[in-house]
Amino acid sequence: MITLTIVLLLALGGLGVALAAPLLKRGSGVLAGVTMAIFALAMILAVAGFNERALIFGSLEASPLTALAVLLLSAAGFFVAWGNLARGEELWGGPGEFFAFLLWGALGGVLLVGSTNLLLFFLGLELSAYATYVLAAYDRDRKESAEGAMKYLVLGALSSAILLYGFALVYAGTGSMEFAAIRAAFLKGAPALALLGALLALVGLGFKLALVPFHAWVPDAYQGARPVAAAYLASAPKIAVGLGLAALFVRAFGPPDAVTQSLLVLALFSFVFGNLWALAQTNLKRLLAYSTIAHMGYLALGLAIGGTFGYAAAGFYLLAYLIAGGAAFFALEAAEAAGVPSTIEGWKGLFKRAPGLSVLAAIAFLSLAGVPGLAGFLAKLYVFAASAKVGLFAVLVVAVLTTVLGYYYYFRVLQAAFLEAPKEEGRLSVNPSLLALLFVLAGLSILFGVWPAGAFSGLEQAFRVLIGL
Amino acid sequence: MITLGHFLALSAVLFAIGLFGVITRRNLIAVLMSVEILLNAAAIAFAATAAYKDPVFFSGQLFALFIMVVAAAELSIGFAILLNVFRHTGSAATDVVEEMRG
Amino acid sequence: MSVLGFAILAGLIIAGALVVVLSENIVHAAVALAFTFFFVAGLYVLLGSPLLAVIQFAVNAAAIPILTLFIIMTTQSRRIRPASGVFYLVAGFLALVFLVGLWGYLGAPETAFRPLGPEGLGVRLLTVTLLPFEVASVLLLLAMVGAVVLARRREE
Amino acid sequence: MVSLLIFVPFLAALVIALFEEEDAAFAKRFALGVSGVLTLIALGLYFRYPGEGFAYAEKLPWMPFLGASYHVALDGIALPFVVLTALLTVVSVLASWRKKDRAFFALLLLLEGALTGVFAALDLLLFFVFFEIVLVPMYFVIAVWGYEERRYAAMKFLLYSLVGSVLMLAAILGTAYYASAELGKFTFDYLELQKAVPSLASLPVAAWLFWGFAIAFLIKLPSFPVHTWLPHAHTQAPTAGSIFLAGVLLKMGGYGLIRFNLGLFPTEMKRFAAVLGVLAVISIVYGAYVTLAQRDLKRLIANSSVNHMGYVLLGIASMTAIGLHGAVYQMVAHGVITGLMFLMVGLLSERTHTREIGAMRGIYASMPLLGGIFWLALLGGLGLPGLAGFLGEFQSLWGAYLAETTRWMVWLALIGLLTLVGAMLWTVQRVLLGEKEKDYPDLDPIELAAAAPLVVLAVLLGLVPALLTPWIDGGIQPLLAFIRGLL
Repeated sequence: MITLTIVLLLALGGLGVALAAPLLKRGSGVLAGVTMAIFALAMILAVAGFNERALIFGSLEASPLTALAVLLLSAAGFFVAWGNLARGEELWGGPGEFFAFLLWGALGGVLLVGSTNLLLFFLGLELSAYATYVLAAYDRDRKESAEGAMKYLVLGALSSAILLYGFALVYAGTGSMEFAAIRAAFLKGAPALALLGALLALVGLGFKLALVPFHAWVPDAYQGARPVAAAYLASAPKIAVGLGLAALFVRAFGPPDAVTQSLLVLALFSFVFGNLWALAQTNLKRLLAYSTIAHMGYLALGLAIGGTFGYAAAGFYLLAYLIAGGAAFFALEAAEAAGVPSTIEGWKGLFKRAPGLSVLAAIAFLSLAGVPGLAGFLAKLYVFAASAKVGLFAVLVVAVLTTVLGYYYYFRVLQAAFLEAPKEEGRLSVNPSLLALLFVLAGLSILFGVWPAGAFSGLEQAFRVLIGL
Repeated sequence: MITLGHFLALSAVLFAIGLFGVITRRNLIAVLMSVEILLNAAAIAFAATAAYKDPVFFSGQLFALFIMVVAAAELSIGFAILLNVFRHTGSAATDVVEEMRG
Repeated sequence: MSVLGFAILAGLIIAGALVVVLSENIVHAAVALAFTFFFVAGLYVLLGSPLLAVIQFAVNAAAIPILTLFIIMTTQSRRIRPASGVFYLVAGFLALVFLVGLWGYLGAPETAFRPLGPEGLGVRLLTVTLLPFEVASVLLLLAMVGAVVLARRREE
Repeated sequence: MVSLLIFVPFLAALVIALFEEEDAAFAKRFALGVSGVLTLIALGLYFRYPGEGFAYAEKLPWMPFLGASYHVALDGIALPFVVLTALLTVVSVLASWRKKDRAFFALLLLLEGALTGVFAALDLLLFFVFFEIVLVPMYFVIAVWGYEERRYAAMKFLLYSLVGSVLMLAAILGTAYYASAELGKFTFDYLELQKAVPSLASLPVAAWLFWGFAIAFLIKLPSFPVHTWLPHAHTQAPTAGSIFLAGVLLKMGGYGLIRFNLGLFPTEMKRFAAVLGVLAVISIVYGAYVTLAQRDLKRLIANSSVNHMGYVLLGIASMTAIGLHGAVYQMVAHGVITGLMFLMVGLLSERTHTREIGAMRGIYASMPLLGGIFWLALLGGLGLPGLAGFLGEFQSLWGAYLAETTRWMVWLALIGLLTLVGAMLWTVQRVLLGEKEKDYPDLDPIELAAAAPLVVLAVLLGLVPALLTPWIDGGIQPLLAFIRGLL
């Protein structure tokens, strides 16, 4: 029943925050604290009930995988709420409501991962997607925010529709909405209609994961949103969809090779082109956006390989990306709050003006690049090891070579921040709560980079249970 | 005799039309209308399958109901964002969204 | 079930949808959308599901087009400049590929048609899909709060 | 004890980084103290080495789900490099005594820890981790404290090394995959993988795996045609960076070739020995000719490194006991002598504010101490008998002569050898000899202290090879015995 408690906690927490927000006009700090407490409580409950097994209302499964989704999504929400403590009641449309969307978005992700039928999967996906649409548009006073959010919404709605149509075909092909029955039908030899449906569902999820060629919305949405909101866009939906994809493939689609091979192709495109496009970027948000596409490619590689190790590798990738990618966006937020624009040009000489922020940002970028000792390195290593374990060496060689490109563009940012001379003099005053958040995230990057065994065994446990259904 | 295949074919045609609309329309409102067509195409497929292949649970028609809920929610958020775009640019043409670059 | 009824409805639906995606006058498109969805409601009647038809009529054929028209008025959009021919070619090609690909798969095994009355659907709605039902309420709430937050005027 | 050598520098770097102090007085003293103690520990390990095989092993679980463990140990091949790493850290800290930034010293310590890890790791993944970590501090040392084109040089260094190391990662994973069929488990342990060498040798992909490793190491070594990063990196790096680059970073290549290419793919090594030998000879001859043409002193020494490392590759390609022995000896000697050369050039250019050979004359007359040590280093660099450089080159060539495949190459290599002798002597004549033009202050005590251990070693390793030979034999002989059983 712990899982049900968590679901209720997130839903009612969101409701409470949404109701309290108009009353507390100036008190978004209080709501941020409450939200962080709710997320922390959800994480504690998820750890306590990690091994719980139950079927709630016939459509939500309590399993280690669901608990894992709660943990990762709550962590993402927790960090974003923390990051939003920093500044800007004056900048936000509804300063307090922001947090309700974090809670509901996390709820949607949990439902998506834990669902046992197409309907709840779809609703969970929509819930988490709508929360991100609103968050992308949240910075109402900036033109880019509205435009990026609009593009995000249109392509998100299109992808949802494609996914939905895929589900309709799966339903038409198998005559059931329940994953177990669909799986049974797929194991007997997938009906052609259902297989086509599965492929369309993959296209829809590919949109949500920002895999090439379904990535067009990413750079604009990230560029438009406030970095704090972008940190959420870059982490929570990816966690939900990444884990949900694994759950959907294992629980419903069984082993249809055509679908996993298509995912492999998407993965290959993503890390090749994402990295190549990122090379040309000078706006840091766009750079991070394109590099996200590349990261999602590596993630999808782990998902396409599958098996306990492949999925656990993908899970670890999500964890590492959540920490480092989030930290990178928070660093941008801290710099923007101090008046530094998010461009390579603007970051020149940042080290001289804000050494602490620069070093913490550097740890995030190094982790994203994949430098040993940080979580991002092990994440890539596990995905590569997963592909080696199934003998996919051609893909492996391409994948490792593309990481070199990643080093190039991340180091270009570091070069600007550490080696160039600043344009303006004077120390910047960096928001202390953001700095503390960055410090925690850097610590987590190092912790998981040095001692991954604990986290990884939890991930393996979650996916072992999933696969052993 | 009308079969499930007829309904699915109709739904496929409708989906193709909607897809065509999403790609070619150059007004955000029109794009969102095309998305509505896509959702309705899926709903038809669900509802028809329920009547033909899922006599016990009938979950497809339930799904069709939920699709309507989703469509309404999507539109309300979409139009709210659209109003913001309009406030900033004075237009609802897709071009205003296209021109973003870093 | 009458073949003729289905054929007429299908024809009207397709025609309406074509007007929605081709018309250069956006008001015409919105009105066509209402008609299209109205005919889809007819389709649901054919499928023996009056409940679905009623809701389709109320939400999709009435509420949504009215909301759309309202937004059209607010943003003063009238005409849609036609997209370049290349777009039409690409989109048409994609739609065609999609259709042809699907047509090949439409050999779904034939099964008997068995409709279900409104009570049956209502009972299932609150048993089989109780959790999704609740989730849908959260979804609507989120959309409502979201729309309010994004669209309300700045308070000074 | 080995872990101490790896992790104490990391901790010390952290301490320096956290120490809030604007000037580096504390940092440099602290770094000197730590590296001094570690050098003593390393020397202790060196002289207590039991004489053969791996010693001082430590093994802890690290990533059991992947079959990777924290497994470190030292043998006679690795030990000299560990000592050299520790010693060169001391030298580098002393050589950078005027530096004002504490971050610089923290990075030097990071380098020391990572390099020790490279030589000590017996788990392939662990090796790769350290191999990669080395890049980051080195990148910053070059990019922040280097000369005019430091950013370009640092990026070039980083990207060249990365391309090699990611290919090596693919090869490591491939090796583990193909060995898992024989071993029944997925493991990265070197000693475990060696059990699978016969079955690896029979695989058609063995050549791919071999080259995956080899390319990484050839880039590091560096060998023609992937040597082009070296002149840039060397020329632009600060003195301490050049000392580390020449002294230890290049050795990772030679060490890796012996440990992994020879140790895991001996049959492929035999198959491609001629290719490696040809690359070696080209490096020797080409390196020497390019050296002859240099006008920049640092560039000159950098290119002479390409020549010197050619002997290492040639010795390894011969696959004979004497050749391998010579290769290791040459690497150690090159670390000492080239380190000394870079130190002297660094100190010289600090005084003259130029590295142009044409702009310097009569250095010996104006600075007898600096000039004398530089003279010694240049003579060592040309392989003068009685100095450290001679024995390694001689043995490498001798070993190459003994092996059928590489015999004819020795004659060509001799051309390179003579060219380099000419280049070095000509440098002596142009830079050191002649009338003094201007007075410069000679070495101060700190600088002398930096140079002293290297001077002593340069002479000692030339006169008393017994200080090194038994250790190298203790590492080489078991390896060769293992290989002979397979060929």
